Amino acid sequence: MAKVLMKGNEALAEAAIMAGCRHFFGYPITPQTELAAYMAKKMPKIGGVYLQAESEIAAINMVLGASAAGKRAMTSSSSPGISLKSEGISYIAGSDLPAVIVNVQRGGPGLGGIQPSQADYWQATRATGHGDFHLMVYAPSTVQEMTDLVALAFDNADKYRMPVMILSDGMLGQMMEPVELKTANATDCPIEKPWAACGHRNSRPHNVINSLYLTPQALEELVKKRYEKYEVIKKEEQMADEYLTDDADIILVAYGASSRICRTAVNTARKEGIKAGLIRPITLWPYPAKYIEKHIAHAKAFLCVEMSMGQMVDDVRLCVNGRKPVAFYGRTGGIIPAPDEVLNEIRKLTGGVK
Amino acid sequence: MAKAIIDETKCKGCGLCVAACPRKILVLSPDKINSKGYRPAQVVDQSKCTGCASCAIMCPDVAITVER
Amino acid sequence: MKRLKKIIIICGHYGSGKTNFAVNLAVDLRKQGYPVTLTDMDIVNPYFRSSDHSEMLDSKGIKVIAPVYANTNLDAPAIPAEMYSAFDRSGYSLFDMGGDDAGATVMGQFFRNITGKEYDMLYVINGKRAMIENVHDAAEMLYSIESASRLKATYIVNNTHLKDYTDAKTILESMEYAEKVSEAVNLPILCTTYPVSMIKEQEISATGGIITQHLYPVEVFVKTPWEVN
Amino acid sequence: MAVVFQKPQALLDVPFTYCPGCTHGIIHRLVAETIDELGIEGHTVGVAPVGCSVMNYNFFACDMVQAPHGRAPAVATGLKRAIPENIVFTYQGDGDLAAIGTAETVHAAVRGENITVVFVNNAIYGMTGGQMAPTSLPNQVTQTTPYGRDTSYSGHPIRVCEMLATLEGTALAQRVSVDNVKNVQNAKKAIKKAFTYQIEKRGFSIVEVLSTCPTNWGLDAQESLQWLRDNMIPYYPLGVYKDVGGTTK
Amino acid sequence: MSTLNILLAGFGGQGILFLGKMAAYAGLMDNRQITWLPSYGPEMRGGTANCSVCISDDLIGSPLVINPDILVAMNLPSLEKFIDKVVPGGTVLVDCSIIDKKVHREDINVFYVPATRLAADNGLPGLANMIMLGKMLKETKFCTENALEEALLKCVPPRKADMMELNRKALKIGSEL
Repeated sequence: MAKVLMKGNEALAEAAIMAGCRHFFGYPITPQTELAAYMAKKMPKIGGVYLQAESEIAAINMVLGASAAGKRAMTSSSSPGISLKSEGISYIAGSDLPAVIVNVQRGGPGLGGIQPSQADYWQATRATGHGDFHLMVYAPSTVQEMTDLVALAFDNADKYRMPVMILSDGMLGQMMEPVELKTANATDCPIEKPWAACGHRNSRPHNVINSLYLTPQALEELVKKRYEKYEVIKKEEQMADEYLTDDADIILVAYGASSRICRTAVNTARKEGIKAGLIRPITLWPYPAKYIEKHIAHAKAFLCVEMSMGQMVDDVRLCVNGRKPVAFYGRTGGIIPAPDEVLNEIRKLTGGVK
Repeated sequence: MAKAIIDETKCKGCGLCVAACPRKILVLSPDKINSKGYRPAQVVDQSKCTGCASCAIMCPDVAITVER
Repeated sequence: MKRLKKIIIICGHYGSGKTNFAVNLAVDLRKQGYPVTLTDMDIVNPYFRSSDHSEMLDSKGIKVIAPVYANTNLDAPAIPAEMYSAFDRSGYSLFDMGGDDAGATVMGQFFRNITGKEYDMLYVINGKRAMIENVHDAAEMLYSIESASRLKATYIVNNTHLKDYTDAKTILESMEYAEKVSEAVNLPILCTTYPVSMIKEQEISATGGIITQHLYPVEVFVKTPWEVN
Repeated sequence: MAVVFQKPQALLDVPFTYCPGCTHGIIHRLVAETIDELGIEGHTVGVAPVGCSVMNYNFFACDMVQAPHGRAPAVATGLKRAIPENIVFTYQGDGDLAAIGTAETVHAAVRGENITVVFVNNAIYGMTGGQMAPTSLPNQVTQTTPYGRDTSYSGHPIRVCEMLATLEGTALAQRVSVDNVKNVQNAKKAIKKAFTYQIEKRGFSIVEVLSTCPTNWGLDAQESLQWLRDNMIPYYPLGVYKDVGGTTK
Repeated sequence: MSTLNILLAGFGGQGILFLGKMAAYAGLMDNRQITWLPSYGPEMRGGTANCSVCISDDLIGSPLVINPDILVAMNLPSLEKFIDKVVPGGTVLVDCSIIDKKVHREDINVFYVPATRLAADNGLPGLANMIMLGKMLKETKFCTENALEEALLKCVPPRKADMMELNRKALKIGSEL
């Protein structure tokens, strides 16, 4: 298919439709609103459902309902809205329901601002709601990847029966790039869902979707079973992209928009004769530890760059586990770090600048 | 002849049926104690039962079946 | 200690030690050879309740009746119909009411089951428990419990303690507090308890004070998980 | 002799875990009888709330989804939009529907969401042990209004049916009670009408059922019904507050 | 030069984002890598608006243009904000019907285009942006002429087909200056 120019938010929406999503429940918030607007325009034409909920809380629970009925369902929001959705996300995880949730991150805390940010990393990977559970988290860095990862997110949500998040940011949501939309023939229920609460038609016992378990023992057993599944995911689903890492002395680690900045900085550093490279995590949970592990022996130092005060750097340090220095550089509040600033940090690590 | 049949295992002895019966033929058992140690409702004079099902309509535990 | 009626209702401010006292009394009465039933009426507190000790009580031959969802993950306060049976059982029937008037309200629905029957209602107090350390507050609490449960207390149980910090002095000094409460609400004191694993009776006399109340040794059953053994 | 009254098929053969005399059981039965009579069990999905009836998914024989506190109308919206050929109902208490879930309730009605809401109002929080509900009466003593609900301080009770009747999307808003045989029979008719309206795609239907809480009211089962009659019905008059009318069945 | 970084800046309502979209599409039609990134204040209209466009033969790293090769400035605050960021040897287009200030840098090529006035004089209200684009094509050859025509077809929606000729006219005015 020919390439077309699309905004990240539009690309996410179109990709979801192509992945078979016919149920989208949203609530406007900058900078993700185009996604909802795109769905509102497109869904009625293809027999799908776009519904503007009365709040983010209602939207995520509508997703819970549609997913419980066995359909591919999605919602999207930006940082403050994700905080509101966290209750529903916990219930979805606790009920073993698939769902795709998009966070087009903006600056925080509180109302913060509408400029791009990556300050919801902890929220996405550590505690998107109460209780012991994980989401799979994908971090696209190009508009093309926004589309590719949405399809994967729906597939894995169904496969593992769990919520999956696309953790994007305002820059990726708002920017345009050429996109090749891969034709897909997915339906809104591509796999058998014998567990779905869609009316038993007098042909099976009633299905119950719930997250309440009467005894602590039963609850512990179920949570442990879920964690066994998480172990499989950790083994099977780690994804990262590497750029000039094979001979690198300084390895940058960055995801999403900041990885784009880092790529430019790496190129400039190479021109200066500094052997810099970049690991770009695509899955944030499971964290792509094996990609970092490969390079611990030869790298002299790691530099984690984020649009936050330093959140993913925790995971980099857990992987490196003290074997090599791990430095951090970040801007926050909606400010995107400039390639020059990152280059400066690279120079500092190589001893080029005192 | 009508009949109200009370399932003693489901009856919780709340007495709502006793109050609802227009013929006043239900009581919480004065002498019988069920397996869980409390007094279930019972029909004292089945012959007076009209099968109106008032008892069953007010029973919160669906413990009463009525035949007519 | 005075002989009590066959129906014994134990009430008090939550955290005063009602449950621990109820469990001790149940074990004690059972040791004396009576059939004993202990009904956990506490639908208010999810933790530290008499039905937590069901296994131990069971092994001693004490019948325990608990709310439907006691010791589960659900906090729905469902009362099982079996609770009606507690008013009809042979031997002693103890009711561990939930704390405060909230716990006492649950008893309200059993009003008809208890009318015409003789009972003792023991008001458990703890002079070291915040919110009832003041005599006036302790009296107020009893009145609200009595009106919610539609029953009248018959004795005071002085269960003053400070958990691990309880010593002979705590016990001795509490007697004055108990007497003041007794005077305020016009009820006799049944006993003053002391934790037998921590304090010997002689230690209390050795403080030099005058023991004016019947001393009742209690085991500490209600424990946090890290206090076990 | 013929059986004239028995347990409906849409109730599983599981004993209710409610307190003796709690009228949840009557209301469950009315919903189940309705499902039986309309022959819709196989394509009905119920949504359970958070509250004493949280476990009603164990009692109803149709498919069930348990919702977060207050979110049942949103969950039901998602279900209904996903499987519109099915009948979707929520079963909610006063805290769930009229406090934490007010927005979800009002907006489901605003949208004319084609779902049925069974709203059980007993003027108190049962599950957490007798605290003030949005529908607690003026001067009612609860755990969190120990001196009686002072409306100048804690606000006034919500009359849900009256409020929802003002909305275009509401097809049926009716308040009923289960305090005596006649009222139970009326309640049944209202619930059946609400489900029928959904089948006829008329929009949002709600039946508010005045109910009891012997345990937290501190009254026995019969006293509780009397308390309902003496205190709740005067404040929450029974009746039809909105009915688009002309049902074909 | 493998990557061309373009920064377009002005008030909201001047068609800055559309100008960027045209430039980006033109790059796409030439089969090159491109990115388009808007930046605006919380207010949707009337505030400052700017837009980063990158056109490259390789994968584009940062889509955010900090040091532009080409700057199009359509109001004074934009010119003052970005003029020192332009790379040496870069090109700056100034709408001199709105900005009466001169640029003092010697190491860059500056073109003063009275785009807003020309648009008004030629009955092309709101198309000063296209006049600037025509001039930008002439001075930088950032894309092929054919690509720009194709971009126009992509960017002007069919329901506004009557706008097509007006846009072409504005581009022509710019490219002939």
